[in-house]
Formats: sequence, C-alpha cells, structure tokens
Amino acid sequence: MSVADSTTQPRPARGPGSVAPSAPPAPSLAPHEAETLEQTWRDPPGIIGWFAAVNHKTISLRFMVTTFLFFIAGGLLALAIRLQLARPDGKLAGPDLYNQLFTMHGSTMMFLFAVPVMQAVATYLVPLMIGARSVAFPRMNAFAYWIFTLGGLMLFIAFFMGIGPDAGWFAYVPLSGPQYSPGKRVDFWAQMITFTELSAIMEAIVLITTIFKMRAPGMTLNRMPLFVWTMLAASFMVLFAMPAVMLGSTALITDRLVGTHFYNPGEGGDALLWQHLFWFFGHPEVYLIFIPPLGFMSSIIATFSRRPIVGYSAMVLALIGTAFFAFGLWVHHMFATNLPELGKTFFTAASLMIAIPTALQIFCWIATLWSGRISFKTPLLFVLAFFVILLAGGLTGLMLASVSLDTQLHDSFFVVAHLHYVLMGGAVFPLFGAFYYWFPKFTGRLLSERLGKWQFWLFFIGFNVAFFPMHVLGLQGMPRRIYTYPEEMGWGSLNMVATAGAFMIGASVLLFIVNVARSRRHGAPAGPNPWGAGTLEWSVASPPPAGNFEMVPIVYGRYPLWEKPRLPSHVAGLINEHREVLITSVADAELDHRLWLPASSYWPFLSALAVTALFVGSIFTPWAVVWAAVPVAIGTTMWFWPKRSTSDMRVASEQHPELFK
Amino acid sequence: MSMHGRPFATRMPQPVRRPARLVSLVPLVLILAPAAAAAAPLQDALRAYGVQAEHIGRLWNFTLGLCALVFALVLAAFVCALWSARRGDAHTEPDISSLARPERGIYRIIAWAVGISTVGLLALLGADVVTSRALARMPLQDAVNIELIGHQWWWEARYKDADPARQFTTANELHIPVGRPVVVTLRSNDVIHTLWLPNLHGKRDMIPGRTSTLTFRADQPGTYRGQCAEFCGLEHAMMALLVVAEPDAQYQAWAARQRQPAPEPATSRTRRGREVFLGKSCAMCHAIGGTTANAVFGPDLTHLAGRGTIASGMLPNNRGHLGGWISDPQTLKPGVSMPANLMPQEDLHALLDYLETLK
Amino acid sequence: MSLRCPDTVLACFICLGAGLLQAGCEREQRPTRAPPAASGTGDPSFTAQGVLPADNRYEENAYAVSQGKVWFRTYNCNGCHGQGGGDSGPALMDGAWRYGADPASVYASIAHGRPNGMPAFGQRLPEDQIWQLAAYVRSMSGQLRIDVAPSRSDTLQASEPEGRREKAKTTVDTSGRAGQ
Amino acid sequence: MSDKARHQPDPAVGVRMENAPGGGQGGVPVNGRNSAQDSAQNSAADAVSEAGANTAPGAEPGATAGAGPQAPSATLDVSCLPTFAFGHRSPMWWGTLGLMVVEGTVFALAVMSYFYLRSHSSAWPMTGLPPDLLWGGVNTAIMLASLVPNHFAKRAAERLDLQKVRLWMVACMIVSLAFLGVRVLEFTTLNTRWDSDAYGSAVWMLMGLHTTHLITDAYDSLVLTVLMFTGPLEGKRFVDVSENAGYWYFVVFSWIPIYAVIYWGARI
Repeated sequence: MSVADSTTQPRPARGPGSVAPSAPPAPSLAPHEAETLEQTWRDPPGIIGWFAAVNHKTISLRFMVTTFLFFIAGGLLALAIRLQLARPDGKLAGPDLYNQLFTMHGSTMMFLFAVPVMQAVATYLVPLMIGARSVAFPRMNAFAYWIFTLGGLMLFIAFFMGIGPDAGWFAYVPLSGPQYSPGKRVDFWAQMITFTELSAIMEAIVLITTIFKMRAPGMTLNRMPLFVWTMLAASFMVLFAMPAVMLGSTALITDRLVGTHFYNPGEGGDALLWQHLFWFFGHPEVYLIFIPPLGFMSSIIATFSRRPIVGYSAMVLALIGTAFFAFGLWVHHMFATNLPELGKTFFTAASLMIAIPTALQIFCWIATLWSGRISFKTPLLFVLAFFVILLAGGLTGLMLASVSLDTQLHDSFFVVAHLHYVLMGGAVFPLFGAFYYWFPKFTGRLLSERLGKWQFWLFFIGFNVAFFPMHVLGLQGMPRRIYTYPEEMGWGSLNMVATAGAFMIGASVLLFIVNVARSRRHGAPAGPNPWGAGTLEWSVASPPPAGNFEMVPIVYGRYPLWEKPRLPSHVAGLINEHREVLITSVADAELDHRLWLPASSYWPFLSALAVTALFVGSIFTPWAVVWAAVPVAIGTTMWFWPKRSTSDMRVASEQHPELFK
Repeated sequence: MSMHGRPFATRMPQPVRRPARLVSLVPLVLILAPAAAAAAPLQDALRAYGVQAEHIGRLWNFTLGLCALVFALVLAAFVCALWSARRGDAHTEPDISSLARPERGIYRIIAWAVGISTVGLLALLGADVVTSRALARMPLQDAVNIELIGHQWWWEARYKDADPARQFTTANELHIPVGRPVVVTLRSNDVIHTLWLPNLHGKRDMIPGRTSTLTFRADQPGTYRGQCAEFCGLEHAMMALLVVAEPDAQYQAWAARQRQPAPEPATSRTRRGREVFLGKSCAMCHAIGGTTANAVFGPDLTHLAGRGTIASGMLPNNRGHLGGWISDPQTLKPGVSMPANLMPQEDLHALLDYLETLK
Repeated sequence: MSLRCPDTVLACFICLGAGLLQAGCEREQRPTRAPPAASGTGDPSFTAQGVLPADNRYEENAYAVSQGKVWFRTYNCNGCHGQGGGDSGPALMDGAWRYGADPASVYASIAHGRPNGMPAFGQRLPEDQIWQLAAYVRSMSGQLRIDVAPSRSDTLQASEPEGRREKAKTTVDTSGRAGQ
Repeated sequence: MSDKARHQPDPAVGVRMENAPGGGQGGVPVNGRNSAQDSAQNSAADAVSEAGANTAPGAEPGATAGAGPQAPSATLDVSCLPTFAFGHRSPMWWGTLGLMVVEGTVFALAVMSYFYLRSHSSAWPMTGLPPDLLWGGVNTAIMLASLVPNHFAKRAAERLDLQKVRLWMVACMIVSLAFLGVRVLEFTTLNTRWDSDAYGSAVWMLMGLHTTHLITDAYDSLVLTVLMFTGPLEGKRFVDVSENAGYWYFVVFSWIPIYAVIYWGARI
C-alpha cells in the first residue's frame, strides 16, 4: 500500500519552517559572547571532567545509551528464552537457569529500560522544547543517572556471578521470601528496585520542576508541546506509584534479612499485601511507560502531516484522565485470588473505562492524519505501527479486564502476548520512531531512510510473527514461565513460529545499530530543522550548543516555528559568564527571576558510589546502612557546598547589577 | 523427558462446540488449531466440557466478536485516513489555520466515535457481570467435596466426607463423577500455586494462609489435564494434574477402592519389596495405607498403581519410568524433594513388583 | 560521546565482582549444579568404613542448608530436639556438643546414631540429605556464615532465624554421655 | 481552548507584574543587616523604575530603553529581574514539594499496610502491650515546640536577616538534638520487636521511616546552620533556609498521623 512505495530521498540539509519568510532577522549574540556562553555551559575535559559532567544533554545521551544497552541485554535474554521454548522438551537451559533468564528479562525491560529510557529522552528534549538552557537541579539529574547505572550493573554482575534473581519480575512472596528463596538472589533484585526507583523519582522531580518553572516567557501551560504534557503527567505518576514498590521491596528485604513478618502468614503477615503494594505500582508503571510515547506520537504525527494535532485540550485532558485512572486498576492483576467478587467487578469497570481516553487520543490522531498532508518518513512509519499493534494489545486488554475471562487467560501465554503488544506497540515502536525523528537533533546527521524502512518492516512483521501465536498458545492452555512442555501438548509448532519471529526482531534491532553506527559518521547533515517541524527544539543548531539557546526565545503559540514571529522575539540580559537561567511563573510563564545553576561537579558521582556501597552492603549486613551513611553524608554535603568565588560573584551581581549588563 | 505412549484414558469425547467456530475470527487459529488439537491431551480453554467453562466460552465468543469488529472499524478508518490524505513533505507550508478556529466538524465526529466506544465498553461490562452471576449460580446439591493442597511440585487431594471413615487421600489425579458438581477447597502448603483446568473452569489461586474454593462440573466423560499456572519455583513446569471424569458408578467403584488399605503382598518378592519400602528412605516421606509407612511429606502411594502418571503428570506410570524415577529423580525433575535411591538391582525390582500391586 | 569511561567503570566493577565470584557461586548453586556433598563422598560406602571427610561443602551452599532445614522438620527431629532448644534430646542451639562439633562428627551422630536415644539414620536417609542435615544442625548454633544460614521461615516463629544467631563458642562436654 | 491560546497576555506584561517582588530581592549583608534591608530596597526600587521606563507610551512593553522608545524592540531585557525568590516562585520549593509528595505517599502506604495487617489479625497488638505513651507524647510535644524556632528561622530567612537566621537555626539544632534523643527512648518503650510478629514489623517500619526523616532533616539543618556562620553566602542560600524550614514542617506534621497510628491505633 501507499506506505511502502512512498519512499523518497533524504531531505536536503536545511528545511523550511524554521523562520517564516517575512520575519526580521532573529537577534543573536556576538560571536565572542556566544563563545563565552558555550564555555560556560560546556562540560569539563578529561576523565575527571567526564565524571563531573552535569549538562543535561550529556547526561541524557549517556542515559539513553545505557538504557539501550540494557535493552540489548534484555533482548538477548529473550532470545535465549525463545530458543529454550522453540521445541518441546527443550534441553538448552535447566529450570534454574531458565527461571533466572525470564526474571532478568522482565526486570531488565521494565526497570532498566522502559521507564528510564523515557525519562532519558525527556531530559534531553524537554528543556529544548520549552526554551530552557538546562534542567532544574542538573546535579541531581547526574546523580540519578549514576545511581541508575550502578544499580543496573549490580544486577547484571550478580547475574553473571550466578546470583541472578529467579522469582519472576513481580517476585511474589512467599516464593521470593526468606524460606523459599535462600541465598542472596532476591536481595539483589530488591535492591535493584531501590536503585532504579530512586533514580526514577529524582528524574521525575527534576522534570516537573523544569516544566513548571523554566519555560520560556510566554509558553503558557496551554502552549506547551504535547510531549511536555505527557512527561508532566508521567512524572506525577512516578511520584505516587514508585513509593509503593519501594515500600514493598523494603519490607521484602527486611523480611529476608532481619526477620520481619510482613509477608509471613504464620505471624500475622499476608502474602497478598505484597501483591497489593506491587500492583499499586505495577499497573501505573505500565501507563507511565506508555504515556510518554503518546507525546512522541503527537510530535511526529503533527510534523509529518504538516498540521497541529486535532483537539489539543482533549488530548491533554485524556492524558490527565489516563494518569489518574491508572491508579484504580491494580486489582485486575489479582482476579484469580479470593478477593470479594463485587470488588473485582468494580475493577473490571475501571479497567474498561480507562480505554476511553486512549480511544479519544487515537481518534484525534486519525483525524489529524486524515486532514493533514502526510509524508511517509521512517519516524512516521514506526508511529503508524502503533495504531495496529497497540490497538490489538488494548483490545486483548479489554478481554483480560473481565473477571470471568481473566480466570482463563490469566498467567497463560495469552497474557505474554497481550503485554508485549501493549508495551512494544505502545512504547518500543514509537520510541524507535522518536529515535529516527530526533537523532538528527542529537547528532546533526540523519539516519538512513532505506535502512530505516528495512528495519521497520522486519520489526513489524517479526513482532507479529513472534507474539500473535502466543495468544493461541495461551488459549490452548500453555501457562507462563514454564521452562519446557511435553511434546503431545501440541504447542511445538506455534512456539517454533514465535521463536522465528523473535529472531526477526533481533535482526531488525541489529539493522538499527548498523544504521546508527553508519549515520553518525556518514549520515546526511541534518541542519537545524530537517523535518520542517514547529516546536522550539528545531530552532537551534543540531546538535544544540552547550547552552541550548544563544538567546532565550519568547513564545506566542504552540508551534512557534510555524506561526508568524512576533516581537519581542528573544530575551536579552542573561549573564553569559555563569550558568544563569530564566525562571518563569508556573501557569503563564511570566518572567520571575534569574537563577544561577550549579556548575559541573564530580560529587554527584562520588555520592552515587557511596549510596551504592550502602545498598549493596545492606544486602549482607544491616550495619552497612549505618557505616555507609557516613560517606553518603560527606558526599552529599560536598555536593551542596557552594564555591566561594561563585557566591562572591553572585553577591556582587546582586548589589551592582549594572556591572553585569 | 517426553511421554512415550499417552498415560490418559484414551476415550476422547466430542467437544461441546467446534474449536474452529469459537475462534473463527482468528485466522491463524483456523490453520493451526486442528493440528494442535489432534494429539493434545485435553488442556484447552477453547473446548468446554463443563458448564462453567461453557459460560466463559460464550463470554469469550462475544468479547472476541465485539473486539474484532472494533479492530476492523478503527483500522478501516486509519487506512482511509492514510489513503485519502494529501501527500506533503518537509517543504509543505504547515496548515495552522486550526489554531485560529477550532474544527467543530471533526470534534463532532470524534465525540460520536468516543460515545460509541463507551457503549461497546458498557456492553462488555454487562456481559462480564452476567457471566460471573451465571458462574456463581451453578447448583451444588450432592456435590463432591475435595480439598486440594498445593505442594512444590505436586497436588495432594483429600476427598471429604461427613463420615470420617469414608474420607481418603490421593495425589496428582482426581476422579470425578460426570454431571455432579465438584467443590474443590484450595490450600497451599508452601508457595502460591494456581489450579487451572481449562476445559472445566478458569483459574483459582492457592495462597498459603488462605483458603479459596472452585466449583465446576464435568458434563462429558474424559481425562482433562490441568497445570499449575502461578510460577511456583524450579519445577513449576512439571506440576500437572489429571482429572478423570467418569460415570457415577465407575466413580463410586474407584472411590470405594481408594478407601481400602493397600493389598497384602502375596508373593515373597512383593513381600521383599515392601520390606525395602519400609526399610529404606521411601517410608520417611510416603504413606501406604495398611502399613507402618504413614509419612505425609510425599504423595500417598496407597493406590499408586491405579494412577495414570507419576511425578505429578510428568511421566506415564509404567515399570520403566517408575524405576528410573526411583533411582534418579534429580535428572528427570531437578530440585524435586525425592532423593536418588541407590539400591541393589534385586531390591529395586522387588520394590517395583510391590508398587505394581498397589492397584 | 565516548564510551571509554563507562567501560572503565564496568571493568572495575567486574574486578570487584570477580572477588566475590567464588563465594557467590558456592552459596547460590541449586541442585542442577550442586557441588558434591563433601570431600571424599566419591565412594558411597565410605561411611561404612568409618572414613569421614573433614569438611562439608554444603555448609557453603544456602540452598543445601535450607534443604537441611526442610529435612529437619520433615523427619521430625523437633520431636526430640525441640526447635533446637532441646527436649528429650540435647539442645542444638547452644554451643555445647557431646560428640564433637565438626561436620564429620555431626554426620556420624546422624548416620550412626548415639547412645541414649539418638537413632541411626544412615540406612534410611540418602547421604546427601544427611550432609544437608549436618550443615543445618551446625547453622542452628550460628556456626555457618550468616549469608548461608537460613533466614526466618513462613511459620509461627519459635526462635530467632538461624542466620541471625550469635556464633556460639563450641564446647565439647562429655557429661551428657554417661548421664540420663 | 486553541483560540484562547491566542489571547494570552504577552509575556512582557509579566515583567511589570513580576519584577518588583516583595522581599525576594537584593544581596547579602556584608556588614550588618541594615545594609541588607537597604540593598533590598534599593534594587527593588531600581526594578520599579526600570519597569516604569518600560511602560513609556508607544513602546512595546518590556522593550529596553536602549532600543529606542518608538521602534518595537527585538529583545526583552531581563537583567533587571531579581536573582532569587521565595516560596512557590523558587524551583527549590517545587523540588522540596516533590520530595514531600513522595515521602507522604510512602507514609500513607505504610499506614495503610499497618491497618491492612491489623484487619487480618484477631488481636492487636498480637502479643504484649501497646507502646507506652510517655515518651511518644513527650516527643510529639517537643516536635510541635520545634515549630516555633523553625517558623522564626523561616521568617528571618525571608527577610534576609542573617543574625536572626543564625540565632533561630541554632535553636532548631538544639531542639532537634532533644527529639532525636527522646526518639531513642521511644524505641525502647514500643513493647514489641520488629521480628516478633507482623504488628511489631509494621510499628518498627513506621518508626524507622519517620526516624530516617528526622535524622536527615536534622543533618540538612546542621549543614545549613554551619553554612550560615561560615559562608559563602548569597541570596539563594536564604531560599535554602526557607525551604529547609518548610521541609521541617512536613516532617513534624507527618509525625502527627504516624504518632496516632503507633500509639493509639494499637489501643482503639
């Protein structure tokens, strides 16, 4: 169909739309001023400097690469799982290894890839989209990255040491408890949770503050790009969802290490308490994986159908509604337990109703495409896959929302198929689209369209070949998480098909890596705005200068680069010699004050090391919490402690502002 | 470790409804389901042999139909959009007129679409409520009461009766009368397990410290396979359960046999075998009614020879597999509590002879 | 951006890990890769010859020790030894031993029995289980590393989890032998 | 809404409204606090006059005088804006709020778990007595009392009054020593252990969580107090003091429900 044959050559470097013809030349800094600004915001050189970097773009790129590496690792684990299941009575992995494989796969994809990668992309794009020079709390941003990386490394080192967790990614007690999981496997898993949740919460706070206080003058809340709205919604969800699993995993660790009884029915505890705590986090987590991609969708669809998204306010309300309702569904993961039937029906209703906002958004996008002027670039292709795959996943979700149907489908391969349709279709496909879309902004070069199209079709076909048969397998009675199955169950052929599909996905991801590697050097130069997009991140050079904007822009609409520029168009009078940023008011982005953000520092990294020592040590002895608290306190204090020269300068600038004009 | 020769009662009943019709909207199933259905033992949510599974099957058909319809409609709209929309590229001047004046027409269409989806969702909710009421309303008079206890990794079944003398215990294989309701009380001895008999009813968790019940009825004689559905540790994959549904008379005969103690060994070899059983580690974990072996850690072996499988549905119950299982279970089912038993060949054969008498 | 530096981080972490590797493996193995129970168990009949190995490698393996705990309950050792607090049989939670505290002696006590009521389980229990029991019994008085000894069970708790007991100083008092 | 977006006031209007913030302006006293007040007033006055200049008839609002009063200017000069601000105008406030939301949620969930476990148990406390009331009550009183110096520290900070900030921060430190000491006594009179049963676990979890917050908050305040004496100081540091005081409020007020649950939840 038309999607296939509408391939065109890569765009010429400079697209239109960045500046409308009739506009007066945008004011800019004198070269030496621009150089000063670059110096001010650049990361320090050398190894030490590498660990001291706090520039949000540097940290974000590292964050993206790290999460992508975890994605590769999780994918390899998945291939191992598929190989084992490809044929009946598979002998590749014994039960012990297999249980570690799928536990690592699930935990990696959920905790080390899906949630953090969205935040990673956001910490790069949000400041650029809202016309800010940095994120708020750049050092906390760096700390969040380090703590995440160290936590992920800890988990994989444990895995390679044969201490890989083996209780499943939702680690139900009592199986994950002290009696049935001897040794330290589950402790490492639970501490990994603590690491990643800590990181996620900090990133959420950074993003919320950035979005509320650092938008360019004039970017009122209802002029924010929809992607920024999605990140705002997702970040608020993080604040309320993550504490549940942190509390739950802390209780699990104390149960295992110091003998508390939260989950011990023999002493008044209850195994279902864990399920409640975990799913009160776990279900919102699915949505906070799925909501940021909605923002990718809106950005990409708007650009490639050459018009604003239909129904901006409806989209925003739908996002908020989704984020809100997401907290009312968790029990539909527990329909097979002996909870009261009436309560279950309530959660069925809630789980069905949350489909409405999603449906609304899908209709708005379809309307946008219908009334727009489409150009089928690779980013759009990946985004269009969403409409097929997520739609299917959403509909199977409706089946799982029904108490009676769920008793048949729950914990079967049908659920495996469903969750991959939702998470891959809802998050991974748009995410790849986003990479193709913003890669020029990150690197200044375009990814190859031809490889991109190949990757897309391999991925799209491979995905369906791999996961559609699992619906059928589930209905034929194949339960989840079995390391093998007898031949005459008749599941062999479909499993073989699924494995073949899994390897097609692997091949397409390989193509993506090749594409990135090639294009980083030989890709076509992108120029500031290769797609002719309308939002602020495309108004600066690709890759953006260290300070993002030479002069902070003033915003008069939702698509500043598409609309007719108005005056005054930029902000003057920010100090270039220091990391000075403009703070604006929450609702209407009116000028408020000028803040100096802290400069580069290696203390966030050192503090992260100290915290890691504390967490890992606490797996072996509770006293580690006490002893390691000392280096943590030292590290964080040094991190906070101001530099005298800087403060003196600031004081001077406060008392004699005229000297700093 | 695949099963050579099927341990199941071979009589394969006629399905209540054809699988093909059930899933007629899923093309891939049309191709593959018959192939899969041919040889497989009965463990299939799409083929109902009991009233409860039928209710759920009906709900499944309705939901699948509605969802498929929605899928088709939305996809059609989507394809039309892509088809009919004009083409553009990065140079196309963006059309921002919608920022000035909202597009009422489009909003109206979207509102209608959302409204219709809401109606569809309400229909699903209604169907679900109706189904759960139907499931709850299954009549329970003269039901068979079974207490099913999950262990890592096998099933212990206690047939309840008002008269304690008529109660008995067996493992990994239930027999139930066709057409009579069965009330299964679910408990767990260690971690969370889940009972799933797809052809008869949906799942129900067995949670330590809690009890729950599952009620179902088999309307067709046959052997139905169930499997633990909640991940329960190393051998989660090897925790299957057979349910043999047979006419009431046969069931009564079976139950009567189960209430008997094990027969006295007749020959010297079998007597030797019993000595081996009682003298070695076997008696430390297993019970055999009518002997001094009364440990409850492992499955009750009083009528072992009457069962279709050993190692909880993993191996067919024949002399060869039984011998292999006794001498080296850890290779067959790594992590199982059954230890390897090194004994002289003649002891082993005597033991096997004895066990084969436990009809 | 250069990835050299994360590699160095990764490297030093792996070195760190390698140090713990040995401990990790020994502690975490499951029966699929379980180590031979004890040095010298190659010959199944060695107990008959009274040749007893010095050390019990299951004492390094958390899973094996927890299995020992299972056997301890299953075979009703509590019947005489209480929850380790002792009843008709001697207490096992204190450091006082009548027939020696070393793994070999504990193995011998279980396998061959002792005067005044301790039956011989050598014929009825497979060797592996006896070694696992021996490991667990020693953990009851805190003789094992705390990261190997069992933590609390999902039951009514009679006494502090083995993993959190003070290592009792072992004394061998023969007084109990003659007595009773 | 989309057309509403067109009618947003020009951001420049914000300059007029926002850049004479009460008290949120000015530098740090170099010698004595009078100069602090002075410099505050001075620069505030500058800002006002600046704003006045901007509103010259015919000029695009917010345009710099340098660009000439008649021609609409391409840039909006912000060099007259203050360099820090208190309350919800400061990013620090939002960061702290985020932390409070997270920790508030943790407390709420811990309390829910407490009652969830209670609902599954016949006796509560399951064994033994509820916690003794004495030290818990005393500590609650101390914490409530600590709000006074905390409040004055916050107010002094917002008036850039270094001397008073130092005074009240020291007072806060003394009080925090008091409630940390009493907290130890509290633990000794809980009449249960974390590993005795689910009740004990829940109680110790609640106490542990809140004690962690007491310790961290006390440490934060300590660091700030030292900073107030040694410097280096700039206006932003007074915002830190004010936000730290706000966090102190949170720690104390979150204790009220936790106190009620621990000490009275086991009695009613």
